[in-house]
Amino acid sequence: MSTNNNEGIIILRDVHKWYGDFHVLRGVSFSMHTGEVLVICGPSGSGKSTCIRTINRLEDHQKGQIIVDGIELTNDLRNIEAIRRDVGMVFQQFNLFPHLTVLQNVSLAPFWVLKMKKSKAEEIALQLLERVGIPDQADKYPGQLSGGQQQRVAIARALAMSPKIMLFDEPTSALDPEMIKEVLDVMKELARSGMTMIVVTHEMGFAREVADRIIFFDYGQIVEENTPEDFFHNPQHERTKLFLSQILDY
Amino acid sequence: MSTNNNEGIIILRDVHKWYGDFHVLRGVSFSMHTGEVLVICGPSGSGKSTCIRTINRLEDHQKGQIIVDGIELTNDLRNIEAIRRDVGMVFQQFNLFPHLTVLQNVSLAPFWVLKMKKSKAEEIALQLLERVGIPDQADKYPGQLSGGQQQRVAIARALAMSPKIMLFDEPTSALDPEMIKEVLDVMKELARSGMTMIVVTHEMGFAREVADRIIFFDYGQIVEENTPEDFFHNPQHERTKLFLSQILDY
Amino acid sequence: QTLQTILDRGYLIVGTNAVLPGFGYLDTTTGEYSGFDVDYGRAIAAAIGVDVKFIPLTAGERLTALQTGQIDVLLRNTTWTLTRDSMDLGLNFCPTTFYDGQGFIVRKAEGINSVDDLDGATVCVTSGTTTEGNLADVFRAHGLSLKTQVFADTEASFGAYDAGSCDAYTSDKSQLASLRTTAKVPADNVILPDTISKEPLGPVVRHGDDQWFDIVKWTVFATFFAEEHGITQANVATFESDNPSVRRFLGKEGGMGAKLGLSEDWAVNVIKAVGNYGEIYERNLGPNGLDIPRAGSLNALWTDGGLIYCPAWR
Amino acid sequence: MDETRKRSHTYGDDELPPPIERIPVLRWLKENLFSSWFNAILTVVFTVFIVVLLLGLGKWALGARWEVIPANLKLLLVGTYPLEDIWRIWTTLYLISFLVGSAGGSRGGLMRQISMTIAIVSVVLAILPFGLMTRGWILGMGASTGIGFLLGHFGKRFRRYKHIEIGLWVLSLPVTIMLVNGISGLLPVVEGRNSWGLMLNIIGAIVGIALSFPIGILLALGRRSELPAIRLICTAYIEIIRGVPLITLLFMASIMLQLLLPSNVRPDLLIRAMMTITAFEAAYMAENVRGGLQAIPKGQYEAANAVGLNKLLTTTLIIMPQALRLVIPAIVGQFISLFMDTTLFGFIAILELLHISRSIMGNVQWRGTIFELYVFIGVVFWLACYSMSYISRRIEKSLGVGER
Amino acid sequence: MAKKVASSHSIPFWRDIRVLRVIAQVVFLALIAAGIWWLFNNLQYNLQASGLKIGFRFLKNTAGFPISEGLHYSPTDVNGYAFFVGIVNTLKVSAIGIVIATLLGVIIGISRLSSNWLVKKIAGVYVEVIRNIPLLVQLFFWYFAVMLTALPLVKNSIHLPGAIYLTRRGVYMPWAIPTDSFGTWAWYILGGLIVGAGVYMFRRTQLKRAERPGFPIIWAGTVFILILAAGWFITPGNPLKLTIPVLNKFNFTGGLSLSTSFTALLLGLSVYTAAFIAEIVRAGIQAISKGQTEAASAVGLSKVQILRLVILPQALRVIIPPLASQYLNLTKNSSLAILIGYYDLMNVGTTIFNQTGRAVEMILLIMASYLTMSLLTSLAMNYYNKRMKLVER
Ligand SMILES: Nc1ncnc2c1ncn2[C@@H]1O[C@H](COP(=O)(O)OP(=O)(O)OP(=O)(O)O)[C@@H](O)[C@H]1O
Ligand SMILES: Nc1ncnc2c1ncn2[C@@H]1O[C@H](COP(=O)(O)OP(=O)(O)OP(=O)(O)O)[C@@H](O)[C@H]1O
Ligand SMILES: [Mg+2]
Ligand SMILES: [Mg+2]
Repeated sequence: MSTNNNEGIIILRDVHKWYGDFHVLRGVSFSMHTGEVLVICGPSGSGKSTCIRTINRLEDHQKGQIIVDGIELTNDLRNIEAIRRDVGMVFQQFNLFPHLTVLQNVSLAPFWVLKMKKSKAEEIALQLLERVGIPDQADKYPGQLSGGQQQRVAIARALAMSPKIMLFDEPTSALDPEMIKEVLDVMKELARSGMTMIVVTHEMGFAREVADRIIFFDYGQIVEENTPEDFFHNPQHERTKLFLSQILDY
Repeated sequence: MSTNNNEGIIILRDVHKWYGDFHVLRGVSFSMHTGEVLVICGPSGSGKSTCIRTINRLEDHQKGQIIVDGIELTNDLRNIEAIRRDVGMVFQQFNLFPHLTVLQNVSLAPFWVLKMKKSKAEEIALQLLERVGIPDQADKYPGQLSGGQQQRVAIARALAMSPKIMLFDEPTSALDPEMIKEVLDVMKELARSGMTMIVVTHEMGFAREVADRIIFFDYGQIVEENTPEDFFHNPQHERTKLFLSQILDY
Repeated sequence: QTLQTILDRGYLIVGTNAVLPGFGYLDTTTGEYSGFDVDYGRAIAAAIGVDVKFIPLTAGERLTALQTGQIDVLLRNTTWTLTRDSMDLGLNFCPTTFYDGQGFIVRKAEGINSVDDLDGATVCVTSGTTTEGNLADVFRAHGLSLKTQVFADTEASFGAYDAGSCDAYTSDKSQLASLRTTAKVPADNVILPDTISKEPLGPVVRHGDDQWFDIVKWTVFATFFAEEHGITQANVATFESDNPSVRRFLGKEGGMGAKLGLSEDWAVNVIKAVGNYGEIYERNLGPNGLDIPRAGSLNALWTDGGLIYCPAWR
Repeated sequence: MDETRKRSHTYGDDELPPPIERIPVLRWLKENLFSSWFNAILTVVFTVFIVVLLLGLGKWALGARWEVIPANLKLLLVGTYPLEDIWRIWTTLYLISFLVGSAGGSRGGLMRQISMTIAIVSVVLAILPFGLMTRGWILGMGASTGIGFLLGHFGKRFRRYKHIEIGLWVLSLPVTIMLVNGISGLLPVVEGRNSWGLMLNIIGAIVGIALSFPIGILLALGRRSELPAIRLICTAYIEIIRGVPLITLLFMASIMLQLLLPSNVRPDLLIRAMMTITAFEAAYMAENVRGGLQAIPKGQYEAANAVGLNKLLTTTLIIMPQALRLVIPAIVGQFISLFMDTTLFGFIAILELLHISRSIMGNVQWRGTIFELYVFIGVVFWLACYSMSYISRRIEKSLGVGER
Repeated sequence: MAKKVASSHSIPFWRDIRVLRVIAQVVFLALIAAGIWWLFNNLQYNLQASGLKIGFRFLKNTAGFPISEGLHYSPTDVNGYAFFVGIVNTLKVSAIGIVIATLLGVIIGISRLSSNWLVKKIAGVYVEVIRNIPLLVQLFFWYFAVMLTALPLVKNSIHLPGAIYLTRRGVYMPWAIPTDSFGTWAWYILGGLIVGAGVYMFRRTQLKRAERPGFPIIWAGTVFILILAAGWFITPGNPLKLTIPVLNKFNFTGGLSLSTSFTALLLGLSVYTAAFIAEIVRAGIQAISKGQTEAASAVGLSKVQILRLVILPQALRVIIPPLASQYLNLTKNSSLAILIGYYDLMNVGTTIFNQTGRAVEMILLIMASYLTMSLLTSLAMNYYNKRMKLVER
């Protein structure tokens, strides 16, 4: 059900996780190459978020192996720090720092974690804001931006650490319909530039267009792993078919 | 720009409303026949919610005329009570009563307002819960239900007063993708049964399928009023086109 | 070792009362302490030749302040009782400087002449003193019914009496005399003749430092001795006598200072600083002060029938 | 919003101003006082009540012996602080009004208003019939505010100015205390315990808040720690302290605290009282801060972690600034109650304002001025506390708490 | 690349999160323990140096001081009992204070939301004034200024209708005391309660069967009162005797007397706490989201119904926990009684300490008493919160 490629930039091998008695991840295995774009979808509560959050150890797993860029995720403090530097993450609720300006949001980590000079960090931040299309908002506070703009700042913030991998957890689901497009466009551009990306999303149009592979999750397991064409036009599992019918009906 | 039908079950004539100095509704006029399904869409903050909330006088208007089922909305307390009985409303955030069970939520108003016997009220409530597809959840509390289930309870609660008109204010925008369908299905069924409905929504699939007419709102005014076919395939205004392109791109 | 601590520190710390005119009183406008107890504090400081610092203490705090070494000597109208003097509390009482007794103050208009007339009366008391216990004892002994109101400080309890909330206020008689002067109309109040308890007041020190105990004890005796021999603040510098005791007292012979660990002229310094017992009494409790008659009371010299008596100075 | 307005003109109709009421006063009366018969009755009853109350108060106020206040003003405000040393208090006041003025000049906004208020109040006070010296001193305060203001106004161009300002603020507390208390050897020491009056309440409150603030933050973090041992101990401390009245702790400070310290450490009662109130307030402060921490969404921690910030950086750069901003009102409330709690110092024979006022009442000359003195004290506390909570509401607004 | 993968066995302990956590806790505990040990050591040394001993035997010694408030007590009772009397007095003033403060606070809190501008403003001023003046100042004001200065002496007391006398000695009012025949009448009370309960049940089932809303308590109450009245006529003699305060040589006797300290303390605590309760009530009502009111009015409920069926049941959940902590505050604040001469546990406790010199023991006892009250309250609150928690997924 999963590729067992040792050369992958991300490798998950039979990952299990429990919340108390509740078995959230029930043996997840997959691996990814550099530059690949993976879309994860599945019903609510199926463990999609949990799964990608184990990859930068916002959650720890209790069984199995996760190897990111050659480093295994264990309780070793240094490994965790190293991996967080390599992996950028964008959240559904943006989670921008509301007390800092946009520029400070983006330049914070390069300054404090990478110990860059302030001017250098800000220069990089400005470049990234340009890249996501909002260079003119640098001095505003997140609260003054629209949802779409906020999410683009969040992407810029994650990119500021020059990560090798980007994780997106339903980046558009808290947005007004009008703003979804502007964020997806940024992500599309990012994918084209060769970034390795895992995206949890229900935007099937985006998946179809950008994904190299789609994983369908249910009850903490990978039910189906497929190319976009096959996934949409020739799904293997009943569960997948049902899900697609619900999502795509209207 | 608006029909001026005196026979309508809902008639708005040049309705204006201010919040302090802010002019929210700037001359809204339209009317509806019994059994008609009207969809209102438009960008965020354009006054859609405010507009339908004036119809059961959750907000008062300061200029113009609103006539619902032959009764004009004024400050007369009795009129307001009569109209609230005729008009059911479903909110974006469900607004169920968290301290009451589902059955109590639905039977509360028939018991206290219509002075029905408790058993009668509960019988009706159970029928309605059946109609919205969740008869087995009657004794749970709202907090124990999924979003889609909660919204269906909210619909049942509004229906319990046997209203002539139902207002829906973005009923699906707080829901997970999978649950949207179950709520829309209930609404579709309701529309088919001949209920007069005003629905504020961004679900264009639903609008296309169910609406008799679509109104596009911007800056407190009706920009375009059209049949679904023309609205989607042949919009009149630039603003509408822009909006549609943003919504429908993926 | 207390003496050494004081000498190192450069000043003596005395715990005293700040709100009892005549005994220990802090003038809030000048910040100066005055009173009978305060003078004894100054006397002790003079004996060892250091400055003195006063710390105002509430009735509740005073014993622990001494026990924990926060003060060197307690001079706050503290009654000598067995419990307090015993191992239980770990204190030593120096010779009594003022023999007091508990009494009552009442309003003249009420027509009360003795304790027995107080049946059913409400009595105001300050807590943290021996007074509460004495009061209960005497009412029990006389078979009277009693109602009390207890306050944390004297101002409050006497104020409540003065406002008419109680029929009587009970405390040491010296204190009653002092408080009467602060009543709304002093003349409207009388102190009952009954004395219901023994209240010998004097300096208190900690157990376990006999040298310091001796110094304080003999400082008090020095003031007695001076009065017995007519030595006063004015004449002490030039006082001449052939009496060997007096010569020893003046430090002219005998090495009495060394025995206490003090300078030879320590007693002279005491008298220079505050005068003899009679002068101290006169200054604070005499007609210009609280006006507590001395003649015929226990506070008169033994030669006049009182209890003020100095042991042999040798 | 501007953008909104501009674009709205694209669609025909101009915006109309809201409709205007014909007779606003009558309408206001009807809506607010006589909207129903029940309301009408209430209005009448309460009007009568207020009128009677005000008349009674007015009558009493006219006949009261207010002279007790000016006659004892110095005693009430600074206790028995020696007259020849009173310049030290003025100096600290000048220092602080200078700092406020400077902040007003360099930052504007609320600080500007506060410095204006100080200047105006000092001019108004100087008109009152105080002694010539005092008037001079008071005017000097207005002047030092003004000087500070000008300096701030022109100084803000220099990049370092605001940093220096903050440094001075931080320094001002120890400087104030050293000036007021004295430094043995240099300035004669004036003991706080029996000679500071209202100043004691103020300094007690400021020291208490300044010390309990950092301790409270640590306790709050400890109580939220994921390490059970730390959490347990911090929780126990907080709950025990909050479970007993302050007065019992003061009682303990005055009687038992010495027993817990080495025999050569015998701090003065005032210091023990300050230690106690700090320990006490820290527990409450911790709960306030914890409230702020709880309000920070988990997403903020996650986002900070995800960009690679470690625990310390996450706390200091991301969480604390937001949490503290949220609890400004609670902290000011805390400060207010701390200030009010200093009146309990009187219980352990420390001569703070309330205690001093009671010795004035005990003075034969001022018999029967009990109402006047309590009204004065009440007004002093009320003015201080109310203006603090007013300022906190203003700060809250200017920081935009709850907006976003 | 696979070889680069570090296996979990080779983590050096100083980088292993799990080990670091344990170390941090151990170090912290060690520091705390050292601190406590240090304090304890000092205590022991100081006690020894000053010749003090710790022990609670003194509680069995005769108290020897009077208490004239609360339970029956005489100076020959032991210290332990005296302290108990103090605890009961604390509970008494707190309990009555809580009732008054709650009533006053709820009224003021609701007034702050009143549509009447004047009422709203007065309530607002009350809250702002009372909250910003120290409680101690208010207590002193009530006690020294109002009770001891403004009220007249016993001889010319203020006489309110119904034989209520206000004096500097306290408040005196008529009171009913049971007579010999009270025992018989007590049976009627019991009977009334039982019958009343029966009526309540009956009426409730009746209403339920009729499926109508209604108030069975009114029926039950009426029946109860009727039975009491009947019993009063039937039993020979009056079961309760009214005693009216009469002025004696020193004071009023008979009737119910509330001492000055008690009255002042009660007034001060209730007035002060009411201001805080008012804010809690207001915030509680305002905390219920506007959506709830809107949804309720959208289904046609009237204003009163919305309040009763939707707002109050939810608001109470928000209100009760902070309310409980106000009750606790009131209880803790009652310790200020010592400054105005009421015999609460703090006052009696310090008196015992002064009589016996047992500082450490008495402070511990006093603190333990207050702590017990707090802990019991928070236990009750936790239980309540658990029970009332809205059911969630
Ligand atoms: N901290 C937690 N403690 C206990 N259970 C949790 C916790 N976090 C998540 N869960 C449960 O784990 C399951 C998987 O959660 P997860 O957030 O990964 O789902 P998801 O697929 O991302 O769903 P969604 O589409 O709603 O975001 C859910 O059933 C959720 O209730
Ligand atoms: N109580 C209020 N006071 C002041 N302004 C308000 C209030 N309620 C709404 N508004 C403003 O009125 C405008 C219209 O609001 P409304 O909720 O009707 O918009 P909407 O079209 O429903 O938007 P959305 O799609 O976000 O729900 C918005 O700009 C909003 O900020
Ligand atoms: Mg998720
Ligand atoms: Mg809306």
